[in-house]
Amino acid sequence: MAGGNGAATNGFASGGRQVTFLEAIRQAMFEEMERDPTVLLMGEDVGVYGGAFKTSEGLLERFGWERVIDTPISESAIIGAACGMSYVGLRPICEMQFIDFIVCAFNQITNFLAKGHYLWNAPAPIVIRGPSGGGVHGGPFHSANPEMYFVHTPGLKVIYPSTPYDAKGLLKAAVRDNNPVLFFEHKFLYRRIKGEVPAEDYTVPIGKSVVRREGRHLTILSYAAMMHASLEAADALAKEGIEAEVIDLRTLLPLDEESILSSVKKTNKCLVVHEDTKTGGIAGEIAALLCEKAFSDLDGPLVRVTALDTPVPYAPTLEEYFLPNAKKVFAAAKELARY
Amino acid sequence: MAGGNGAATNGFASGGRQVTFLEAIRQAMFEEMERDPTVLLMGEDVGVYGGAFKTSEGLLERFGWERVIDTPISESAIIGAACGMSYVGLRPICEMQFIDFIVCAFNQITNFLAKGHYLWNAPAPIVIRGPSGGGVHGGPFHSANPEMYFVHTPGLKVIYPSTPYDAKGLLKAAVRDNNPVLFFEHKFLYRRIKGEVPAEDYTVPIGKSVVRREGRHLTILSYAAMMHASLEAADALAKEGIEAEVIDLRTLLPLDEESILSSVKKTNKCLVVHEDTKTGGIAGEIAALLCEKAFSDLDGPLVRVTALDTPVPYAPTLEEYFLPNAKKVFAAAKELARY
Amino acid sequence: MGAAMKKSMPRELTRQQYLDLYYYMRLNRAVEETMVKLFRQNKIVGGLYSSLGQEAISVGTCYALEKKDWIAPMIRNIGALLVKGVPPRDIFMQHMAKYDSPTKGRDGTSHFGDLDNLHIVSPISMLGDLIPVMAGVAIGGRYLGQKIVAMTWIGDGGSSTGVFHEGLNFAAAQKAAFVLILENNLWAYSTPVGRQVPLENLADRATGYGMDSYIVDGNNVVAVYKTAREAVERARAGEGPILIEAKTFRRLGHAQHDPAEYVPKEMRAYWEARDPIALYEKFLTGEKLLDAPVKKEIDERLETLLEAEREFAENSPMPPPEFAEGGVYCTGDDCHKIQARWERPIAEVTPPKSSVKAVWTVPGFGSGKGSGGVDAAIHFGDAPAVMDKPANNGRSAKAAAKPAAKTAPKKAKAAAAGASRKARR
Amino acid sequence: MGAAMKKSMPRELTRQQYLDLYYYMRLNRAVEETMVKLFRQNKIVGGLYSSLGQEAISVGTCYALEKKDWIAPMIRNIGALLVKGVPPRDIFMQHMAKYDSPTKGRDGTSHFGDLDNLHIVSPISMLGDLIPVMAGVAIGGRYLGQKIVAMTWIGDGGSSTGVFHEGLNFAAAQKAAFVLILENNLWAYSTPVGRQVPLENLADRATGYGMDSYIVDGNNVVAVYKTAREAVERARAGEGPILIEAKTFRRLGHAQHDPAEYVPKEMRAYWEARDPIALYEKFLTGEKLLDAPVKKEIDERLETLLEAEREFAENSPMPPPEFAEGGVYCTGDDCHKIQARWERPIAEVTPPKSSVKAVWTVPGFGSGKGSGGVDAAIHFGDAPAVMDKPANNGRSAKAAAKPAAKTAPKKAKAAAAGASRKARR
Ligand SMILES: Cc1ncc(C[n+]2csc(CCOP(=O)(O)OP(=O)(O)O)c2C)c(N)n1
Ligand SMILES: Cc1ncc(C[n+]2csc(CCOP(=O)(O)OP(=O)(O)O)c2C)c(N)n1
Ligand SMILES: [Mg+2]
Ligand SMILES: [Mg+2]
Repeated sequence: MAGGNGAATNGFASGGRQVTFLEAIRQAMFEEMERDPTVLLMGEDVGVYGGAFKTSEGLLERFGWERVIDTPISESAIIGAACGMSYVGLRPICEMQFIDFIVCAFNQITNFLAKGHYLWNAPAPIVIRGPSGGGVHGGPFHSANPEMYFVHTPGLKVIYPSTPYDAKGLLKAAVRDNNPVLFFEHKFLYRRIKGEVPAEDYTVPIGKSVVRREGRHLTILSYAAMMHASLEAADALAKEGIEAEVIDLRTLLPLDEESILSSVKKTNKCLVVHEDTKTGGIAGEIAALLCEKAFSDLDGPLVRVTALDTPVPYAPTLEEYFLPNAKKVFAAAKELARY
Repeated sequence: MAGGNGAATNGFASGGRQVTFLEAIRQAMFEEMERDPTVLLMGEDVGVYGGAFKTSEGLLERFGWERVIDTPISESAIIGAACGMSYVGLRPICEMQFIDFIVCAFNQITNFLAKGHYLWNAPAPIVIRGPSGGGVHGGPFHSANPEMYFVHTPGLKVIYPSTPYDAKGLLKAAVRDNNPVLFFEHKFLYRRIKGEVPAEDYTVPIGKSVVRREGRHLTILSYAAMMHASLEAADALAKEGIEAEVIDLRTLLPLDEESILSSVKKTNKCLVVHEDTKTGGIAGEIAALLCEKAFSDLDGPLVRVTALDTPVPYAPTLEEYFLPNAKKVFAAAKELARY
Repeated sequence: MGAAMKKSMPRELTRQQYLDLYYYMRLNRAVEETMVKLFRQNKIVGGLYSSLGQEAISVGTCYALEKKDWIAPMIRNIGALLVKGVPPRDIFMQHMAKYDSPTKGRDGTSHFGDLDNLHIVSPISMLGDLIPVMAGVAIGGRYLGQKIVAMTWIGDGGSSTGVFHEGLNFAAAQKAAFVLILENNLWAYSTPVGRQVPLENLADRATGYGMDSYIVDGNNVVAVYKTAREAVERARAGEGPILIEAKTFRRLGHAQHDPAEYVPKEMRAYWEARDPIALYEKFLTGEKLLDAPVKKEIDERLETLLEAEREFAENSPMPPPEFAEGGVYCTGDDCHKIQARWERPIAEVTPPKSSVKAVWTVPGFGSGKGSGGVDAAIHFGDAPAVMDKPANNGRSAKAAAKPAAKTAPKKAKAAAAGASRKARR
Repeated sequence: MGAAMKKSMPRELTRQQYLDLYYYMRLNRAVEETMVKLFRQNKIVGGLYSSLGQEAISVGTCYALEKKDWIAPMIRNIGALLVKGVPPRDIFMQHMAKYDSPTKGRDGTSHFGDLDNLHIVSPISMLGDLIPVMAGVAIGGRYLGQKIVAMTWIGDGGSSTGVFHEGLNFAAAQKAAFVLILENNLWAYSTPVGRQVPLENLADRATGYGMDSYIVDGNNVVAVYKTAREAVERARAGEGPILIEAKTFRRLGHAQHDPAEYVPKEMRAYWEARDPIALYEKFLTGEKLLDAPVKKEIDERLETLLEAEREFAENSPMPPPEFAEGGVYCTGDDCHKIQARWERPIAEVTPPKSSVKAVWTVPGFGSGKGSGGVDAAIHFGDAPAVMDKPANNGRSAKAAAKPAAKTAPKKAKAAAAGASRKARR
C-alpha cells in the first residue's frame, strides 16, 4: 500500500472481480472521490484508521487530510457541518461509526437536513452511511436498524442494499444525488458476502427494487441481511413445490411501489421480512400500500416476519431468537402459501 | 392567585365543571404533585412563567423551586436528568416547550430511557409531554406530530388524547405508570376544547381506545385533533345514511388491538385518519394489524386520510391543504362506504 | 486567549461607515416597527420577535463582513439580514407568509436563505443548530480556497444546547474561519441567564474550546463593529474561530404575545436608558457626523422606503394551496445545478498532489488483523472474513455459501501508472 | 475556579487505605487479564475493552466515595465496579453474556447497574449520556435529603459530545453534588486528543460551566484518590459539581481487535515505564507499607478468588432463547415497587411549606393576556381561547361548536382551608 504518489491504486483496482460487500463500499467512495473533488468523507476514525470497519482504508492516503476528515465524537456537528459544506457546493459523505449513533444527530437530520429543500430551496447532497444491523453479537447499542425513523421523514432517501454490486452502485448513485441519502450497510454482510462488481463505472438507480428470484405462489419482500435469509427460505420452499418471488427492495424511501404491486398482482400473496422490530416497521407501510392499491389482488393476509419488539439482546442465544431467519421465513411462507 | 400559604388552591378547584383541554392538563399535574411528593416537573420556562402555554401556571407557587425546575435549553439534559431522578425513586414530568424539540433528546429517549427496563431491569417512571400538532400556523418547527418515532421504539408508551377528560385521566395514569410515557398534547385543542372533568380523582387506562360514536358501515380510527374532524365528518356522513363507527385510539403504543379488530369485524371497512405525515404513519401499522388478524373481515381497502408527505408549511393556505380535515375524511369515507 | 474587553480599537471608521451603521440600525428598528403594526392588524402569521435595543449587535457584527462572507441569522437578527442586502419587503413577506417571499410561504419569520447571491443560510427553530452548519460553511469555503468567513448568532439560552458545544469544538479543532456572536440579553424567554448558565461572562464558554473571545458592550455599535472586524480579520487570517459576547438586554417579551412581566422594572429602566440608537445619535451629533438635516433626510428615506416595501409585501398574494405539495426533493439538474466555486487549483486536492505518505501504517495494518489473528473481526461487532459455512442459524448468505477465499480482501498490485481510476479500466 | 495541579494534600491515608488501593488496582488488572484469556478462548461475547495502565483512576476515584454514593462506570472503569463491591463473577458473566449475569445476557460488558444496593447506574454505549443522568441522580438525591454524591467518567473523546455540555451545564446551574472524572488517555480510538479537542488541558472544559476543576496524574493512585476525596467532599458540601482531569494513556488498542499501530512507539514506551501499579508498588515498598510476604498473600488471594469467580462464571448457562421476549415494560407493582428513600421531612417539599410567594406575577399575568388582548394567544402557535365557530376549514371540534365562555380559564376562588386536594372534594 504505497503512499505519496499518484500511481498508487491503494488496492482499489477492481476490474470485474469478486469483492466483499465492504470492499464494494470502499471502492464506491474511492471512485467517487477520484471522479469528483467536491466529494469529501467525514467521520470518527475514518482517516488514519480507515474507519472502524476499514471501509475507508487507504482514502486518507490518496486524498489527504482536507478530504478525509477525522472528526471529534460529535455526530450533530458532523451532520451540521456537512450541511454547511453542501451549501458551498460540496458533497460530503458522513460516516456514523455505528449507525446506532445516528440518533445523536437526529434533530440535525430530520429538521435541518430533511426540510431544507422544501422550505428554502436548498439542496443538500449529503450521504450519511454506516454499519447497521444485528447478527454479530453487537448488542443493544451496536445493532440498530433505524430505517423507519427516516422512512417516516419526508425529504430523505433511504437505501439498504444486500449485495456488493448494489452497495457499490447505489452508494455511487447516492453520492451523485442532490438529496440527503441515508445509506445503511448491514455489517453482517461486510465480509461474509462476496459478489462480482463490474470494472467500469456504474450506478444502480435509487428507488428501484429488483427481483432476486421469480415465483408465482407468493411474493417475499425484503432487503439487506434478511434478503439472504429470504433467498435461502425460497430455496427450501421450492423443494416443497412453493415458488416464491423474492424482491429486494434496496431503496426504502421512495419505495418502488410499482414493482411491489405488480408482483403481488401476480402472486396474490405477500410476506414482508425485515430485521427491524415489528411495530412500526416497514411491513406496515407496505401493508397500507397493498390495502390501498392492491386490495382486490390479495388472496391471503399480509404476513410479517420481523425481529421481536424488544431492544437487540446481547447473548447469542437471545439474539438468535430475537432475529428473523430463513427458518422463520420458511415457516411463515409455507403457511401463507397454504392459506 | 395567592402564594405562600397552604389554603390556596391556585385556581385548581375543578369540581365537575367544564374545563379547557389545557386546564385539564394543568389539573392533572397539580393533583399528581399534590398526591405524591416524588412527582416533579422540569422544563424550559415551566416555573415562573408557568410554561409557554401556561400548562404549569401556579405550580411553582404551590410546590416550590425544588419541584418545579426551570431548566437550561438542554433537552438531552432534561431527559438524562429525569432518568437519574427516576433511579432514586422520583417521578419526573418533563416538558418539551414544543414537542418538536423532543428530537434534540432522541438518543436519550430511545436508547437510555426506552431500553433500561429490558436491559438492566431499571424502571423509569417518567412522563415526557408537550404541545404538538398543527393547525395553528406554527410552521415546520412548531407543529410536529412525532408519535411514530416513538411508536416504533419498544419500551415507550405513547398517548395522544383528544378530550379534557381523557387528557387529565391519561396524564394521571401516565404519572403513575412505572414506564416512560410520551404524552402529546395537541395545541389546537388547548383552548378550543372544553369538557367536563369529574371532581374526584380518576384515571383513564393506558392502552384502551374508546368508541366515540357507534356505527355499522365503516370504522374510522383516529386520535387527537383529527378525532374531532372525524366526528364532524361522521355527522355529515350520517346525513347521507352512512353510519360510521368512530374510535378514538387515545393510546398509540400499546395499540388497543382488540377494540380495533372487533369494530372492523362489525363494520368490515376501515379508514384511518391521522394528522401525521402519510408514509410510515400509524395507519400502516394498523393496516398490517388488520391484514394479519382481520384479513377475512375486510370488505374494502384500508383507506388513509393523512397529512401530505412534506414538512408542515407555514402559510395558512398551505397548511390547510397539507392537513387532513373533516371534508377530506368525509369524502374518503363516503367512497369507502360505497366500495 | 480568554475574554478581553477591548478598550481601544486600532483603526477609526470613515464618515460613511459611521453613517451606514446609523442607517442600518434605524432601518432595523423601522422594519420591526412596521411589523409590529402589521402584527396588530393580524397580518403577521405566527409569532413576531423583536430585537428592540439589540440592533447594534446585528448591524455592527454583520457590517464587519465582506460580500463574499456567509451569515445565518437568528430570530433577532433582522438587522444582519438588512446589512447583508435583503430588501425589507422580503422580511415583511416572510412574516406574512406571502407567495413572493423567499420561501414562498413554506416557512416564515427570518427562516430563509440565499445560497447563490447573498450567502445566507436559513435558520431553523432548534437553537444552536446553525453553529456546526456555519463551521461547515467555513471549512468548505477554505477547502475551495474562497477565504470566506462564516458568522452566526446565538443567545445566552441557546448556549446551553449540545450542538453549540459540538459545533464550536469542531470549528476550533478545524481552526475554521468562523465568528460566533453570543448575544447575552440576560433572558431566555422567562428564564434569567443566572438560572441557566452558571457564568458571569458567557465569553468563558470559549475557554472550553481553546477559542479566543471578546466581551463587548452590545449597545455600543462602534465597539461592536470594531470588535467584530478584528475577529473577522483574525478568523480570515486562519487564527481559528472566535466568540464575541455582546452584553445587552431583551427590551420586549420573548415574542409579541409575551408581556414579560417577570422582568424587574429597574432592570428594564436601566437598559431603556441605554438605547443603542439614542446613544449612537448622541455620539454622532457630538462628533459632528450627524446633524438635523442629515437626520431628517434619513427619516424621510426610511419612511418612503418602508412604505413602498410594505405595500409591495401586502399586495403579494398568499401562496396557492397546491403549492404545499412537491418540492420536498431536488429532482436533479433541472431543479438545481450544484456547483462549487473553486478559487484554488483543483489539482491541490486531487491525486497525486493530495496523496499523503502513509507514515502511520505498518505492513498489513488494517487488513483484518485484530489481535485474534488475520481473519479476526476488524472491529467489535464485525463478522469474521468470508467463511464456508452459514454462520448463524439460517442467516447465512447465498454468496457466502460458495467456497470463497478465506482471507480478507487483499490489496491488488499497484497499476503501472496514471490515475488509479484510469488504471482500473 | 480553574484547574489546579494539587501539589500537597492535607490528610494522609491509613495503612489499610493504602493497601486497599493497591489491592483494588491489582484486582482490576487481574480481572481484566482473566478476561483477555477468556477472549482468546472465544468465550467473550462482543468486544473486550481494557483499562491497562488506567487502573489508578477507576480505583482511586471510586475509593473516595461512600457506600451510599452513586456511580455509573464507562467501559474502562471495571476498577470502579470492583471498589463499589461488584464481585468479579458478575463482570465475567456480563462479558460472557451468561444467564446469571446482572443483565441475564440481555446486555454485556460493563453495561449493568444496581439501583437498590450498590447504587450503580448502567451505562449505554452512546458517550456522554451518563453525565446528565448522574446530575439527575445528584439532584434527586438532594431533593430526598440523602446527601449523596454522584460520580461518572468520560474520555477525552467523549468530552466532545453535546450531552457532555448539556449535562455539565445543568449540573452546574443546579449546583449538583456531582463529580466528573475526565480520563484523558490521549486517544479516542485512533484519533489523538489534539485532533479532536483544541485544548492542552481538558480540565479547561470546566471553565465553560463556571465549574471548579483539578488536573491530576492519573497514574498516581494516591494523588488521584486525594484529589477525588477533596472533590467529593466539596461536592457533598454543596459547592457544586467538580471536574477532575486525570492524565493517562490507553496502553492497549481501543478494544482487543485493535493493535493500535497508529500510536507512536516512543509514546507507548514513555507510558509503559509509568505503569501505575509498578509505581505504586515502589512507593509502598519504599514507605514500608508493602513487603514480600504481604505481596505474596495478595497474589495468592487474587489467584484463588479469580479462579473461583471465573469458574462460577464459566459454569453459568447461556440464557434460554425465550428470555429474549418480555421484560420491555414494567408491568406494575408486581414487577417493581418504586419507592424513594426520604431522608428529610416530606413536609418540607409539600404544600403549604413548599409554597413560595408569587412575587413575580402581576394581576392577570398568564391568563391569556398577550399583547393582542386578553383572549390572544398565550404563546406563538397557540390557539385563541374557546370560540363559537370552527376556526379552520373542517378542523373545528364538536365541543367547541357549542357556545362556550369566551375567556381563558378563570381562577376559582381559594377554598376555605386545608390542602387544596381535600378542598376540591
Ligand atoms: C432546542 C430548542 N429548545 C427550545 C426552544 C424554544 N425556545 C425558542 S427561543 C427560546 C429562548 C431563547 O433564549 P436565548 O437563546 O437567550 O435567545 P433570545 O430569545 O434571548 O434572543 C426557547 C427556549 C428552541 N427554539 N430550541
Ligand atoms: C456518541 C458516540 N459516538 C461514537 C461512539 C463510538 N465510540 C466508542 S468509544 C469511542 C472512542 C472513545 O474515546 P474516549 O472518549 O477518549 O474514551 P477511551 O476509549 O479513550 O477510554 C468511540 C468513537 C460512541 N460510543 N458514542
Ligand atoms: Mg437571551
Ligand atoms: Mg480517550
